[in-house]
Amino acid sequence: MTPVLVLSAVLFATGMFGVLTRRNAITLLVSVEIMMNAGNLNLVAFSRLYQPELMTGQVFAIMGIGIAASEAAVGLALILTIYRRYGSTDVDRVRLLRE
Amino acid sequence: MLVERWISARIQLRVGPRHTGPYGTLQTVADIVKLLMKEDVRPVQADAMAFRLGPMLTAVPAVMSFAVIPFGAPLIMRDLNVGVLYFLAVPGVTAVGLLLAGWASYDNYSFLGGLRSSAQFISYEIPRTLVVVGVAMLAGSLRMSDVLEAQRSVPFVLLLPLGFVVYIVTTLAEINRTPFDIPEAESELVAGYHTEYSGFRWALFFLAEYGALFAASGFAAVLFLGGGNGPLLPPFVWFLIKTLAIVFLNMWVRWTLPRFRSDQLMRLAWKVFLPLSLVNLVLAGLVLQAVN
Amino acid sequence: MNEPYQSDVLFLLGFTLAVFALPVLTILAFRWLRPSHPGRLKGEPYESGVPQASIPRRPFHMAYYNFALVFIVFEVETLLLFAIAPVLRDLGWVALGEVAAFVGLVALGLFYAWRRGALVWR
Amino acid sequence: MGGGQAVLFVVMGVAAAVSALYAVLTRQLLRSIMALGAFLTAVAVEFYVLSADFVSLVQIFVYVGGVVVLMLFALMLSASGERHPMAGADRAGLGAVLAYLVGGVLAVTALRADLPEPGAFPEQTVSYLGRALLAEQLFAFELMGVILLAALVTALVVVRKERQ
Repeated sequence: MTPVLVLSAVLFATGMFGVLTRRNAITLLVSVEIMMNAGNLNLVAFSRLYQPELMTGQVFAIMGIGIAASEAAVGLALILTIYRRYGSTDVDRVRLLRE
Repeated sequence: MLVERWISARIQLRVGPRHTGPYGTLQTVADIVKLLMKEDVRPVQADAMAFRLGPMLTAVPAVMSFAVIPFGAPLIMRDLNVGVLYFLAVPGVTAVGLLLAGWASYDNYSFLGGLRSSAQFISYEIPRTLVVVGVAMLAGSLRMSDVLEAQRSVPFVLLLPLGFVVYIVTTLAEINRTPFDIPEAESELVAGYHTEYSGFRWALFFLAEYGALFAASGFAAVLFLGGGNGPLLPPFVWFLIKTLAIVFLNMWVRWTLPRFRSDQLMRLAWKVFLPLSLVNLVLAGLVLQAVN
Repeated sequence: MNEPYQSDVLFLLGFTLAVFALPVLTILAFRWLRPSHPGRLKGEPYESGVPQASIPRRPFHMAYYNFALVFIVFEVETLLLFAIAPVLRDLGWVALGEVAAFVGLVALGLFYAWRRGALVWR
Repeated sequence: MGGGQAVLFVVMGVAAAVSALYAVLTRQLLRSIMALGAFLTAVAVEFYVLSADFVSLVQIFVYVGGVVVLMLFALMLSASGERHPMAGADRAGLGAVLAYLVGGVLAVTALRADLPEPGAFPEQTVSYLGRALLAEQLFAFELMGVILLAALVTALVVVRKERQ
């Protein structure tokens, strides 16, 4: 299972890299989704290791996917609203406009 | 496709294709050759990658969904543990293809057509999927062969008639066929998302539509009519008869009914079919308890 | 490890690749056979012969997003129902009651969106 | 892990990592979303390899057929793909060092962890999943319904506010 955990670490780092450096709100959301997937990968891997017949890890992975979907729905709603008001999905630009 | 043109001609009292080969049987071949030889035109401002990917992402899922359809007792490419879900999940990617194709073309009609098609697609996806949940409840499995096994005595259409009707109608809507073909309403949107496509790429959209039609009809035959189950004839023949009956029903509806308006269409999806599919779910639960 | 999962996923991957490859190869093969005369006029978007009225890169109705929004929420709910649907047959009334509570939540969501007017196409 | 499976896992893992990196680095929003779609598909395959077939299809259904579509809708409705050419990665060097430092710590922890060997896994995930959801995980199941309802209400309120 170690390779899975390493892969998940790499993906998580990539997502974090995106969150730290990008400024477009939609790309930020893309990066967050990458991080959440890294987490789900871990959950599924651990589901195989500990009490596989209880499926706890897989249940939590499904929950994770569901929560990521609702987060994307709310997040994009916010982004669209902000775009309508400020004409931009660039986080820095929006911050400038508000001051 | 040829058969569809014959049927459409018969219903609309026209003469169908009859010049190429005996009774026009070679018409389809001629069409394919013509499409392959046609020029591949791409608008200059189009996004090249999305323009190429769009038709692929609509056609490939349609073909891939055939992987889990049992064409007869042993004739199934792969009997997955989650075959039913696979059949519903994979064609869902089509919405991405529609949006991409519409956006990439850099054309107002295509853009609007792509948005409308995918909005319609996702709206009808929900009631369609919910109806299948009812079937999975009765079958007690998501594996295609188990679904067939559960219908050995009674096909599910008798237990869930409402579900069957909802499934058929939402499927029609999902693959953009009349009376639900607003997205490509010729009178308002030229040809919708595939306005800018020509030659083989256009043929891919066409293939996607027919592939999806046959796959969805075969799926309905398995889920509700018991697929290959039947007396005397071999399973494959029964499967074919049931599938073609549903395909014919589709074509008949297509060439008879007029088109809905897009607001009517969306209202229909959310305010009629979604509640109906919830009712179907409750009915399935009651049937389940009655059977136990 | 478990054999069935492995062979399933290998089959699905191979099938996907084949299905993807077929149209790509056809397009490439016929590249030499079909004519190609790109021209300025041909490269213009086709809008029934009328010159393009506006750039198709502009913000559009929020209504489309509304539908996508309601769609994704209901999709997750449907999938959760898919997870429990197969075992419902073997469990009793209690399980059915639990599922009924969940379906009630789904219906509540639908009712709210309906009252809110999110399901109206404008 | 067995031989064939290990190869498959590595190939899809590389595909996932590369598409994730592309999604994070590209300057075009459309490309970024498409790369996300490829990444999600690769992860779905990984789930299947790890014998989570149901989760894998949920991933395809909800993410590729749902979240990616949602993002494309948002992109098209805000149409910022062309009107505002996106800035590239900002403070890329510092961000990369920081992010991959965290990733490295995680990876080292994983390498040094003392994990048990994976045992046998049920042939049919679905029935176990369903039972778990209706028994041990019932709270999570009903909570999910509430969360989704809350998300629906919130998002509709946000979108609606703007219209008035």
